[in-house]
Amino acid sequence: MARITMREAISQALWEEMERDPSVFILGEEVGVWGGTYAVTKGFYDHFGPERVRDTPIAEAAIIGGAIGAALTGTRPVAELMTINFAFSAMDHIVNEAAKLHYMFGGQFVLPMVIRAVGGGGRQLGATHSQTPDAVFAHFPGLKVVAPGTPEDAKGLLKAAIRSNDPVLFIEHATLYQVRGEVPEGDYVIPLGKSKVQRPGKDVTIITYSKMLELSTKAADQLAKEGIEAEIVDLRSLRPLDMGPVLESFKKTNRAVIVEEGWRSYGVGSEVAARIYEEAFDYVDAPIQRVAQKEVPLPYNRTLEQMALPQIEDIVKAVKEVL
Amino acid sequence: MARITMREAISQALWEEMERDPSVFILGEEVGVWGGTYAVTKGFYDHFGPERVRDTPIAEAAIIGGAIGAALTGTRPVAELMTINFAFSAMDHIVNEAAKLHYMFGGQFVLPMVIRAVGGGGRQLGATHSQTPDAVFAHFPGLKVVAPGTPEDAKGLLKAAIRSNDPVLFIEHATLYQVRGEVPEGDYVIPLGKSKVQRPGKDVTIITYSKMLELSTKAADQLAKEGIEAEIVDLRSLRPLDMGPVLESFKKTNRAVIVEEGWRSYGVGSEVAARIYEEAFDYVDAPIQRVAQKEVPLPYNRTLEQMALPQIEDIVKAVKEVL
Amino acid sequence: MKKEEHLELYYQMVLIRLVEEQAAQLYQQGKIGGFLHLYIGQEAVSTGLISARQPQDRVITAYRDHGVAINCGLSAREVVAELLGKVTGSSKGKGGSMHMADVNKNFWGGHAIVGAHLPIAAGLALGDQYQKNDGVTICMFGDGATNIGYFHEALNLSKVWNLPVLWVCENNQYGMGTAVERASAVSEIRQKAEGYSIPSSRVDGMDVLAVRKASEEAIAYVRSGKGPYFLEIVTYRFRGHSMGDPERYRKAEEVRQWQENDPIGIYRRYLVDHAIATESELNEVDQRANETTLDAVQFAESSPEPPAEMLFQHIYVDAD
Amino acid sequence: MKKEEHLELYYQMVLIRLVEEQAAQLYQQGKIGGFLHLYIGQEAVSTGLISARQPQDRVITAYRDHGVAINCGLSAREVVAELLGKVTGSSKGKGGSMHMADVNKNFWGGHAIVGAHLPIAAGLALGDQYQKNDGVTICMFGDGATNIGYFHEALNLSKVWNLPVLWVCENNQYGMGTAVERASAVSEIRQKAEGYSIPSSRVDGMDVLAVRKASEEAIAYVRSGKGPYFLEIVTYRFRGHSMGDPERYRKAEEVRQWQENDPIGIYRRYLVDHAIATESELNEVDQRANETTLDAVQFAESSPEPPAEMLFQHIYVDAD
Ligand SMILES: Cc1ncc(C[n+]2csc(CCOP(=O)(O)OP(=O)(O)O)c2C)c(N)n1
Ligand SMILES: Cc1ncc(C[n+]2csc(CCOP(=O)(O)OP(=O)(O)O)c2C)c(N)n1
Ligand SMILES: [Mg+2]
Ligand SMILES: [Mg+2]
Repeated sequence: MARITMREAISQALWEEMERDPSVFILGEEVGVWGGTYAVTKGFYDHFGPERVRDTPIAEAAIIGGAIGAALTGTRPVAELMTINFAFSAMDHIVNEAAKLHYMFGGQFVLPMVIRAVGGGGRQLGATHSQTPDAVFAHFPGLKVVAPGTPEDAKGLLKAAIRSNDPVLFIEHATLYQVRGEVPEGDYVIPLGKSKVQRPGKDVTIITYSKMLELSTKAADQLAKEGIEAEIVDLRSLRPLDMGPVLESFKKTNRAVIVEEGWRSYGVGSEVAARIYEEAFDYVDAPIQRVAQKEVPLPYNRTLEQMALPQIEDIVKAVKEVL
Repeated sequence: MARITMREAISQALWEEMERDPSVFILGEEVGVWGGTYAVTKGFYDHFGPERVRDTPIAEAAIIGGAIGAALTGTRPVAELMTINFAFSAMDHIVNEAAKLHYMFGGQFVLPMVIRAVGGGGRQLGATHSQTPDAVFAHFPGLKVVAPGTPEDAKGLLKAAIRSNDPVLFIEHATLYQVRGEVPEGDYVIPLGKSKVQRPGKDVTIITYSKMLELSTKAADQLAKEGIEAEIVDLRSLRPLDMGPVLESFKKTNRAVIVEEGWRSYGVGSEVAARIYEEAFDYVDAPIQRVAQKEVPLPYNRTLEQMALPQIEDIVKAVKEVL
Repeated sequence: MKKEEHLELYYQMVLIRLVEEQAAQLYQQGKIGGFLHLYIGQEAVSTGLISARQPQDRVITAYRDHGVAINCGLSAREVVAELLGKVTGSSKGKGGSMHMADVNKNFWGGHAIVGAHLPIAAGLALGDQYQKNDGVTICMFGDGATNIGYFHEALNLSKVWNLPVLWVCENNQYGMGTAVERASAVSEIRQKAEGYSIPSSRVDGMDVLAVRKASEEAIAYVRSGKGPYFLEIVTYRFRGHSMGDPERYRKAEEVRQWQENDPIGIYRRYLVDHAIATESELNEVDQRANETTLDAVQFAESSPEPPAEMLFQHIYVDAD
Repeated sequence: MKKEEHLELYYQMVLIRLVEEQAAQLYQQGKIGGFLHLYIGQEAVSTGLISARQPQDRVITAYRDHGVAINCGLSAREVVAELLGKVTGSSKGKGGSMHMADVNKNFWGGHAIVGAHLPIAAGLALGDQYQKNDGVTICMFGDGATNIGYFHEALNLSKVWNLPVLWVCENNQYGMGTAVERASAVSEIRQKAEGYSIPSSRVDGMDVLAVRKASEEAIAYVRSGKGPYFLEIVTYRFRGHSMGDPERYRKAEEVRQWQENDPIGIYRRYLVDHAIATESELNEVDQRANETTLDAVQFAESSPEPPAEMLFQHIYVDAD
């Protein structure tokens, strides 16, 4: 096991898959000469060359559309959207093309492609550059949506995504890149669409993913000091959404808090809550709580921005609410 | 009261507002010479002229971006997207610009604009042309999302939307255009963001909106024959989402079925269910049921398409489940 | 060109016409749902164009795709069956009129969002470039599609990366009810190619041989590695945009004039005048096309619906 | 041009430079968050351009907007306060560096999504046309922005509708780390205007008077009702794309060469050489700009944060 950052984990996954399979290549804005806006692809251009690490014009529809077309020919493009906010500029290609072509043509079209996109708020980037609109993409059948919360998962899931024959939207969180964690040596793959218990506990189930895993863990640490043992289930994928470990945990704790960074309404929490009620109604001891972003476009001002984003205390408070 | 179709109701609202206020104008594909793909603006071009009924190129981002800019100058554009599926081609302008400009510039920018978009499946238009992605748009604070289910509401709400100073996405359902209903004489406005009991009942609450109001009503008719009295609450707006009448009804019936046409996961039903549990937990007598579209891109074949769409029997079955 | 080649082109054009006339009837009878966009009047465009391709050349187009499908080698049976939503259709009944495709014939659809297939076409060409294949991607689209952003991003990318793609604009004078000059800053669409330094030409789309010749040259240019090329093919659709078009936007007289330029009639006269084929030989071809069409309808009508379990098939390749 | 006008232009350029140098320091000190895109090196572009506008002419630009804001008449105080996220900032601290605006000064922002403001600019011009105002909308954007679909849709619409809009491309040679010729099919950006039959010209953006002259002509053209016009202004940014740019994509030598062409230095020499102003007069102007800058920083630092309740203000105009 090595202790590396999320950035390194993702970078390694890309690098190793490119070494392993010549049909894998990267395209996106500033992925090459610049080395990736978040330095994830630093050194790739020099090593793999301009054919396999392709800087694109600022043209998100062409990046995703181009990846779709290239995938149809049997290559395995990894398209990078500099941030997930720019996915809206390629929305049609993501939800109307990538998500539907396989189905619409009766299975003839196969699109082994990955869209990597960086999301999340908290860096004072203002309303258009700080979104966590993961639920929006997870709404569309045909797309797989993955959002890891640890370096280990990031590496294993990205490898799975690259080897998958389906279009995968792989959402990274900008403020997780520096976070370190243990990562197995060598090549390993984590299957897509599997939730995971990241921390065992018996009193309450916290369901979360991506950046909010970090906050939830800190909240759980605080709660532990008060003798409350929270079990944390990390969704890891939003579509397919694996409720297995969530329900298993909930049937044990009978209490749940769902923590997401995005807006509350029509978000991830509503879906998970609705499903728990549907599938474990008899186990519910208290109304499930949702912790989410306040429903405002994220402001630039640091204090206001932090007020809008979920905080550790919000999680602690919600847990106490359900106990 | 006159008995008119939804198409006529919408057409009247547009016409009357254009007569009333010269700052109102229409832009979109085929709204002029053609008379509107769904004939909603038939006769407008001849009456109001090409300046006020503007045929656009096929350029959805320019249609919505253009409407935003024109709204900023104090006019009241009503932009028509031929179908809501094409909203993805203008996604950035809808969710990153229209929804955020007022907030992001500290209240300086005011955007009195309406986006009319036709949605819904059931006409064998295939996966890209049959969507009901209403929840996706309702996820974004700053936007108002309205989706009427009756001619009366359509007329009153569209007038309110046009007079509103906020960007409103007004979703019409293609298979409702022929539906008739009573509409008050003369000018009237229905405030945005108010749910409404469309049918009183005491045994179960059906929460729905748009096209599914029609199906829910038919289901309620069937149930009535069996002595089950369903109360139907029509959301009418998805953002702001008015839970008042929903909760009032639920506290009476203690049982709810939520019916939407779109996909189940991360949809409207999950949000409404989550909120009922949060706000009326002690009143819940049975797990709330969601009736929604099967999670597949809608196929062309008629039988398969109908299998994927919610049917009256699905609603009846879900009601019986909660009773 | 050999006589058989001529007769084959003529046959394809007639077959497209007859299949679509049948389709119009099936639509009236309620057997076809959704939108039905007929290609009638434009047959010479795709027939001439696709006759110039090699098997390794990919073809992709918009929703007005029945003719293109047939030219790419899809059988009339698969086409009509898809229209009827049958499991024997080219997309197993899941795609319908707007989504015909056959990967084995290098025909990549049939796309319903205007212009959205242009970036995909750039990607197909990128895939070939990346894999060092010598195929050319032929991407067809309407005049109306040249006003959407996708067009711009795709053309720019194709030039910057020197992609082996042939952009083909079928300028049929209207995007739905909007005449080119009411929607486009330039009415000679090829002028748009100048903004990308992409060489271009313009050809009469009612003359199948002119189209074929221009296409051969354009494809050769692209295959030689010189990068993208832009071909504007001027044509006209004889029918409404789709079934049920009120056609308020053009005069009957205009339609009538263009119909006198029927590409099938023109070609037929050419073949007879140049003694390439006799009237009776051509009648035989007509007859054969007619039989193929009737057989296709019969096949499609008697084909089964897709089974219910197919609703949940093809969402993903990998089981989840 | 009167001497005071010259001195005013010079003052604005120096003020922009000094405010941004302060901003860079405030960023290093952690007082400014998010992205900070400096305009240093490009001051002559917006200074010359905006000096040519009338009050009824609207201005809209991208995220590299501090200079534009100052040229439009926003005070240095409001600009720096916005950078610090203070309630006294032009957007009440909610917008930050990328979202400066002042509707009363006809400055419509500051927009962070590349190219997305071009359709909005077309809409501003449409609003003026609709209301029969005689204003011209001046829309500024980078070279990189000309590759996104929004550019295409906006330019096409502006021509089709004959909108009173001046398209201004600030070609500073790079979009982030990507040189123009690596991202754009044409490296003279003005060539793109030909695809829309929009007349264009190209001007040296390091020469404020040249920019002003070209802008006056262009604005007059648009105001005369002849439709849109395209102006390419060639310039260079002396600093990284934003703070923290590793600048691996260009050579220090290249930057140095351009820096010798400092627009402020050039203009200063011009004013002295043509005996329009003396060195000591210009030093006084420098001094004044410096005081204004320091006052702005002081003002911003001592300004209050937006109150907590402002988080939920400005979501909607109408109460819901
Ligand atoms: C993005 C998008 N906007 C609008 C439509 C609706 N629509 C379908 S076809 C069409 C006209 C296209 O015209 P053109 O490209 O000239 O092709 P033609 O129909 O003439 O073959 C329109 C507006 C669509 N399918 N996609
Ligand atoms: C749609 C979109 N894609 C990507 C970005 C990230 N981005 C911000 S600035 C920029 C470069 C823009 O270059 P240019 O238009 O030349 O303007 P300059 O920065 O040189 O002033 C990029 C890629 C963005 N903000 N929006
Ligand atoms: Mg056309
Ligand atoms: Mg630039």
